[in-house]
Amino acid sequence: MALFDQWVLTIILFWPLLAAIIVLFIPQDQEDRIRRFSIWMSMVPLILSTLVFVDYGVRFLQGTGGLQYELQVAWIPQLGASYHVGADGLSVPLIFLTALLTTLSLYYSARTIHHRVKEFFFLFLLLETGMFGVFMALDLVLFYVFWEVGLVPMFFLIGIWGHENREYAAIKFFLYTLVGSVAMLLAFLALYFVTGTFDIVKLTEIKPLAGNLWLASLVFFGIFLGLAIKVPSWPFHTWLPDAHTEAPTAGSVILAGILLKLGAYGFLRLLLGILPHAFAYWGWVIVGLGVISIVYGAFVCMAQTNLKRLIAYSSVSHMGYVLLGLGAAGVALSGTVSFFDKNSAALAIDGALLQMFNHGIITGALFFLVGILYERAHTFDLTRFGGLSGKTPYYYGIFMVAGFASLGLPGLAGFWAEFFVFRGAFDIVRIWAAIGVIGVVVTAAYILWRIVQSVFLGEFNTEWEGKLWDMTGFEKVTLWPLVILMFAIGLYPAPLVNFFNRAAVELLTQAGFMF
Amino acid sequence: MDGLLFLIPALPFLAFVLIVLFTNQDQKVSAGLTIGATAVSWLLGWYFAFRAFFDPHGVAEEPIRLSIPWFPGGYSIFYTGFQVDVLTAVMLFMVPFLCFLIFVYSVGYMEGDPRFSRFFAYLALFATGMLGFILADNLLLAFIFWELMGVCSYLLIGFWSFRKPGETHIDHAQVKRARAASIKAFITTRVGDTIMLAGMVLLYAMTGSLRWSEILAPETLEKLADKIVSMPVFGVAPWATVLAILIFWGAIGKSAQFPLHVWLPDAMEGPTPVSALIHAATMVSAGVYLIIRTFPLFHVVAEGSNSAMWFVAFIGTFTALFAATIGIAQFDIKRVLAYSTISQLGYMFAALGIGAYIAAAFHLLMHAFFKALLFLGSGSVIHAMHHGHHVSHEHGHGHEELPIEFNPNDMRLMGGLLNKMPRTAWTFIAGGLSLSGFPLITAGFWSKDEILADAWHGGHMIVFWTLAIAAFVTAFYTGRQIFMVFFGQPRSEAAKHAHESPNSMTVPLVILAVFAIAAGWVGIPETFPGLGAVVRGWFQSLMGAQLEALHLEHETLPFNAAPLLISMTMAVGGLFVAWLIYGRKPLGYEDPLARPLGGLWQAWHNKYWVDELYQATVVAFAKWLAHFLYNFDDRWVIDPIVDGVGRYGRRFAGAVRRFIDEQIIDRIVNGTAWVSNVLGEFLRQIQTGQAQNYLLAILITVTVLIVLGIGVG
Amino acid sequence: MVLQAIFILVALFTIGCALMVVLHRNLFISALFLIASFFGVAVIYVLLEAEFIAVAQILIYIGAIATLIVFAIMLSRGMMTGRTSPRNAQALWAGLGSVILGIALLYVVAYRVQWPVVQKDVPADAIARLGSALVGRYVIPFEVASVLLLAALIGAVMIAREKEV
Amino acid sequence: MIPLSWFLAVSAILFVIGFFGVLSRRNAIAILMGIELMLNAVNINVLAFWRYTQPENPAGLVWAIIVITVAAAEAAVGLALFIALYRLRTTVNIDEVDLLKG
Repeated sequence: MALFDQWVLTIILFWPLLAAIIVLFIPQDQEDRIRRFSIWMSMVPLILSTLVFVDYGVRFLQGTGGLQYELQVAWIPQLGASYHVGADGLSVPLIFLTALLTTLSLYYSARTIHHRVKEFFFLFLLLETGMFGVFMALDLVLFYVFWEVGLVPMFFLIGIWGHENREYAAIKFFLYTLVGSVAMLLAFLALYFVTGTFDIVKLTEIKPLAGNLWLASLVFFGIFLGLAIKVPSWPFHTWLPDAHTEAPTAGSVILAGILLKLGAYGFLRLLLGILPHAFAYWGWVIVGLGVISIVYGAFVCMAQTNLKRLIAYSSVSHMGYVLLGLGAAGVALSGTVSFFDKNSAALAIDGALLQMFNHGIITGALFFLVGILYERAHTFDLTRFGGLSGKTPYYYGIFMVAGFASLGLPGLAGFWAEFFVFRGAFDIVRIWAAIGVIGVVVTAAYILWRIVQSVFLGEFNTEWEGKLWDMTGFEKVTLWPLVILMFAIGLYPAPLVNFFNRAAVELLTQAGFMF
Repeated sequence: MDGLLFLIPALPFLAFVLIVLFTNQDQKVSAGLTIGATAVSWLLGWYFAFRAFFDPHGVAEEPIRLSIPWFPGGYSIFYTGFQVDVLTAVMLFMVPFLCFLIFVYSVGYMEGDPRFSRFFAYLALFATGMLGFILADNLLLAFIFWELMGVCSYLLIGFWSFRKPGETHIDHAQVKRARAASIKAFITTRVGDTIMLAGMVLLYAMTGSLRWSEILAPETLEKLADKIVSMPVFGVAPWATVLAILIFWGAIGKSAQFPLHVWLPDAMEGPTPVSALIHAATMVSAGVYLIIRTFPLFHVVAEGSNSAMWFVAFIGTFTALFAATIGIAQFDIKRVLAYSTISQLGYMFAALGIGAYIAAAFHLLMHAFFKALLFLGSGSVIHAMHHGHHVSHEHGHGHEELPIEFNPNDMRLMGGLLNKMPRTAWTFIAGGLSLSGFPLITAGFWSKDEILADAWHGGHMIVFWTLAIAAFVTAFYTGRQIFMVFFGQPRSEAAKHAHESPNSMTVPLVILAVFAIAAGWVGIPETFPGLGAVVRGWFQSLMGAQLEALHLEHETLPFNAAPLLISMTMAVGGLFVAWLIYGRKPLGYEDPLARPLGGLWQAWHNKYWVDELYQATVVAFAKWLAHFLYNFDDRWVIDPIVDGVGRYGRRFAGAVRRFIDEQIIDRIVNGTAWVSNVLGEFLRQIQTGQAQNYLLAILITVTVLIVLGIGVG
Repeated sequence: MVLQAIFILVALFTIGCALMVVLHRNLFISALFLIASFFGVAVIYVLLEAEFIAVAQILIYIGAIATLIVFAIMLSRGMMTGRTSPRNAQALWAGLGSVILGIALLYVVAYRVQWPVVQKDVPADAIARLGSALVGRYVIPFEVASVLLLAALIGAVMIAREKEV
Repeated sequence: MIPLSWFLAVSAILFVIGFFGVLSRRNAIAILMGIELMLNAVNINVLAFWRYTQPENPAGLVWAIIVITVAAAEAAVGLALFIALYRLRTTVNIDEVDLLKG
C-alpha cells in the first residue's frame, strides 16, 4: 500500500509522457495503431485516477484528509526545488476529470482527426502530462514547468488542427498566456527570494510577506495576472473566444474542461494558500471581476451567431461563478464584512470547486456536441440551422441535458455549483451576488433563445436535407459518461462535495479563518 | 411503511427512465408504465393522506418523515428527505389522483400521435416533479422538483413545436407559437425562480438550514423578524420580510401572477388540453402551495408597511381582477380558462395576504378539481370540433365560408354543442358553475365565500370589494363561455358535425364533476346555518391542526350574512348578465360587447398589451445590451486594445529587428511545419559541406566555453 | 637550469617551425618545416625521458609520414606554385579564434590548475615495462592498432590505385 | 626540473597552431599537416602527464605509441584519398569540394 501511495501520482503523471514518446516511434503511416495505442495508454491514468478517487474517498470516510500520496525527491538542490507531488480533496477530482476528458477526447479524435495523426496524439498526450503536473505539483518550479508544458501543445493543437483563422487564435492564445506566466514566474521568484524555498507546502506554512502588504500585493497580482488570464476573467478573456472557435473539437474540450481550471486551481493552491492576507485584502477585486464576467459573458452570449463562440463566451460567464465564490471566501477571510453563517466561506469555495468540476463536464459535453454538428455541417453559423429536434432527436436530447445542466437546472450538475456559490456569496457580498444573479436568468435566455430556438426548434433548413444524421455510436460513447456524471452529481453531489468541502475547510483554517 | 414515502415520486421517475431508455417504441407499454406507476403512487399517497386525516394533530406535530444526509457545507451537514404533514396530506389527496385521471384521459386524447410514448414519459416526469415538490421536507429539495416541473412544462408546451406542419392537425403558425411559448414559459418562470434562489440561499445562510421544520420554527422566525436590513432603494425592512418577498417571487413566476403572468396563456399551445391542464390546474398551484407552506415566514411580520403580507395581498388582489377582465375578451376556449386560472390563483394569494390560510388552502384544492374538469371538458370540446371539421370535409361541406379562420379552439365557431355532446356539456357546466361560485351547491362557492368572508371579517375592505368585483367578472365570463359554446345555434360546419368524445375521456369528466360539486362540502363552516352543523367545518379543523403545529392562532369566523349575500349576488348576477348578453339571442361572429366597450374591449382583448410592453422594453433592452457588450468586447474596446497592443508591440519589435520578426515569429505561428522549415532552412545554410566551416564552429564553441569556464569558475 | 634553457630553445624552435608550416605559401617548404618541427618534438620527448617514443617519433613521423607527404606533394604537381592564396575565406576568423583559444588555454595551464605533480624518476626498466605491457596488459589495444594500420594500408592502396577501365 | 606547465604550454601552442592550419588552409595536404601538428601536441601532453604523475606506469607510453600508430594510418589513408581526389577533380583545394552541401 505504501508503494501505491508514493508512486501512483508519479505514474499517472508520466504515463502519458511515456506514451507520447512511444507514439513518436510508431511509423507515421500506421495511423490506426497510433490511435489505438494512444487511447489504450490513456486508459491507464484514467483507471489509476479513478482508483485514487475511490481510495481518497475511503480515506475520507476513515477520517484522514489533507495531502495524500506525497512524494518528494530532490531535483535541483541548488535552488531548493524538488520533485514534490501530492493530492488532496482539491486536486483528486480534478485529476480524475483530466484523465476522463483526455481519454474521451482521444477517443473522439481518433475518428475525426485525419491528418498529421501522429503529431496530434503525441501533443495530446504531452498536454495530459502538463495538466496532471499542475494539479499535482507541490513545488513552484515544478508547477511552473508543467504550467508551461500545458501551454505549448495547446498552441500547436490550435495552430495546426484548427479552423480558418487558426493562426491568429493560436498566437493570441500563446502570447496572452505567456505574458501571464511571465508575470507569474517573477512572482514565484520573489517568493523564493523572500523565503528561500519553492515548496508550496512549506510556503503555505510560512505564509510569507504577511507583514508587508505592499510587496505581498505585488506578488499577489503577479500570480493573479497569470491565473486570471488562464481562468479567464474579464477583461483578460478575449483570447478565449478566438481560441475556442478555432481549436479542433478535442482541443476546445480540453481547453474549456481543464486548462481554464488550472487558473482557478491556482487561485486556491497558490493565492489562498500562500498569500492569504493579500487574498483577503483583494478579495473584493476577485468578486468584482467574477460578477462582471458572469453578467458580461452572459449578455455577450446573447449576441452571438457563431455556436462555438457562444459556448466560449458562456465559459467566461461560468468561470465568473468560480471567481465570485473564491472572492467571497477572500472577503470573508478579511473580516471586513459581517455575515451570518461561518460556513458561508467554505460553502463559497465548495461552490467554486464544484463549478470547476461541473463546468469541465458540461462545457466539455457542449463542445463535443458542437463538434459533432460541425463534422456534418462544417459551419457554426446558428442562423443556418433550425428544426434539428425532429431530424436528430437523440442529439437534441443529449444537447438539452447538457444545455439545461449549463443553465443550472436543479437535478443536474450545474445547479449545485450555482447554489453553493450564491449560498456563500449572498451571505458575504450581498450586492455583488444580487447583480450576479442576473447572469443566471440571462444564461437561461441564451441557452434557450440563441441555441435551442435557432438550432433545434423552428423550421428545418432544406440546405441540410440528408446531410445531418443523428449521433453515431462513437459519439454516443463519448458523451454518455459525461451525461451520466451530470445526472449523478446533480442528484447526489455528496461524494464530490465531501472532497471539496474538506479541502475548503482545511484551506480556510490554514489561512487563519476561524470557524 | 414510512420508508416507502420516497416511492411516491420515485415510481413515476422510474417510469420516465424506462420509457426513455427502453419502451419508446411501444406505445401501450409506455402508457401502461406511466399510468401504473402513477396509480401506485396514488394509492400510497392516499394511504399517507388518510393517516394524516385520521390523526391530524399527531401528524401536524410530528410529521411522517424520511431523511438522509445529503452533502456537507463547511462544518454543517445538509439533510434531505420527504415528509407528510397535514398540508402535504391535503395535496397528496389531490395531486396523484388528478394526475392519474389526467393520464388516463391522455390515452384517448393523444391516440395516434407519433410521439405518444414520449408524451407519457414527460407526463411521468411531471408527476415526479409535482409529487416530489409537495413531499419535500426542505426548500432546496422542493426547489429541485419545482424546476423539474419547469422543464416538463417547457417540454410539454413545446411538444408540438418541431412537428412538420400538416403532419397531424397542427398548422404552421401553431408550431411557431408553440416554440416561442415553451421558451417564454421557461425563461419567465426562471426570472421568478432566480429571485427565489436568492431568497433561498439567504435564508439558508441566516438559519443554517432549509428544512421546513427548522426555518419555520418560532424562534428562528423571531430572529429573522428582529434583524433589520437596510437596502439601497427599498429602505429598511426586517429580514423576514425581505426573504418572504424574495421567495414569493418564485411563486409569482410559477403561479403566473402579475407581472410574470404572460407565459401561462401562451402555454395553452401545448397538446390540448393535457399539458394545459397540467399547467393550469396542477402545476401552477405549486406556487400557492409554496406560500402556504412558508406562510409563517410571511406572517411573522404581519402588521405595517414592512410586512410581506400586504405585498402578497396586493399582487393577488390585483391579479385576480386584472386577469379576470382579460378573460372577458378572449375567444380561445382555453385562453379564457387560462386567464381564469391566473385570476383564481390571485384569489388564493389575496387570501394568504390577508392571513386567510385555511381559505387559501381550501380554494387551492377546490380550484384544482373544477379547473381540471373545465380543461378536460374544453379538451373534449376541441376534440369534437376537430373531428367535426374533418367529418364536414369528408362529406363535402368543405367550402364553408367563414369570416374568420377555422380554429378548433375558437368559441365563435361553436354553439349548440349541448345536444351534440351532452355528457361533456353538463360536466362542463357543473365545472363552470363551480368556478363562478354558484351558491350553496358548488365547491367553488364554499371556497370563494370563505375567502371573501375572511376579507370582510379582517376589515380588508379594498381586498374584499376588488375580489367581489372579480367574482362578478368571473361569473360573467364563465357564463359567456358556457353560452357561446353549448347554447344557441352551431356557427360552423364543424360544430354541426361534432359528437360526443369516447368513454376514456368522458369518464374522468364525470368523476371530476362529482368532486367539483361535492368536494366543497367538506369545508362548510361550522357556523353556517343548518348545513354547518352537519359538516362541522371538517376541513377547517383539519388545517387548524396544521396551524396549531406552526404556533399560529386560528379562529372560527362568526357567521356574517353580508359578505355571503354579496358573494351570492355577484355569482348569480354575473351569470345572469352573461345570459342577457350571450344567451338570450343568437350570436354572430363579432362579440356583442366589442362595439359598445370600444377601447376597453381592445385593451382586454390584447391583454393590456403587457406582452408588447415587455417586448419593447425588457427584451429589447436585453438584446441591445447584448449587442452593445459584444461590440464593446470584440469590436470597439477590449479586443481592439489587445490587438492594438499586439500590433504596436509587433511594429515596435519589427522596427528593431524586422528580420527576426519575419523569420521567427511568423513561422512559429504557422506551427510545426514552419518550425521545421525554418530549422531546415537554417541547417541548410550552415550545412555548407565544408568541413572547415564546421571545425570553425567547433573552435568558436570551445573557445567560448573555455572563456566562460574561466569567467565562472 | 640547463635543461630548462634547452627546453626553451627547443620549444621556440618547434613552435617557430610549426608556424611556418601553417603560414608558408609554398606547400613543399611547409612540408620541410613540418619535418623540422617533428624533430623539435622528438627532442621534447627526450627531455621527458621518453627516449623510446622519441625514436619512434623520428622513425615514423619523419621517416614515414613526412616522406609520404612530400611524395604526395610532388605527385600532384602545380600545387607548390601557389597561384592562388593558400588560405581560405575564414582564415581571419580562424586566426582570431585560435589566438583567443590559445591565450585561454595558456591562462588555464598557467594559473588555473594545480597539477598533482609527483617527484619520481622514470624507472630504469621503463622500456622493458613498456614491452611487457604491450604484449601483456595492453595487448588488445596494441593488436587493434596493428589491425587498424593494416587496414589503413590496404585501404590506401585500394583508394589510390588507378582504376582499371 | 622543467615545470609541467611548460610542456603543457608548448603543447597548447602547437595544438592551436595546428588547428589554425586545419581551419585556414585550402590545400588538403596542408590541412593534413596541421592535423599532424595537433597530434604531436597531444602526444606531448600525454607524455608530459605520464612523466609527471605516474612514470612507473607504462600506460602513458602505450597511449603515445597508439597515437603515433593511428597518425600513421590516418596519414596513409588521407594521402591516398587526396591522390584519388586529385585524379578525379584535378584539385585538392578543400573549399572546392562540397558534395555534402545541403
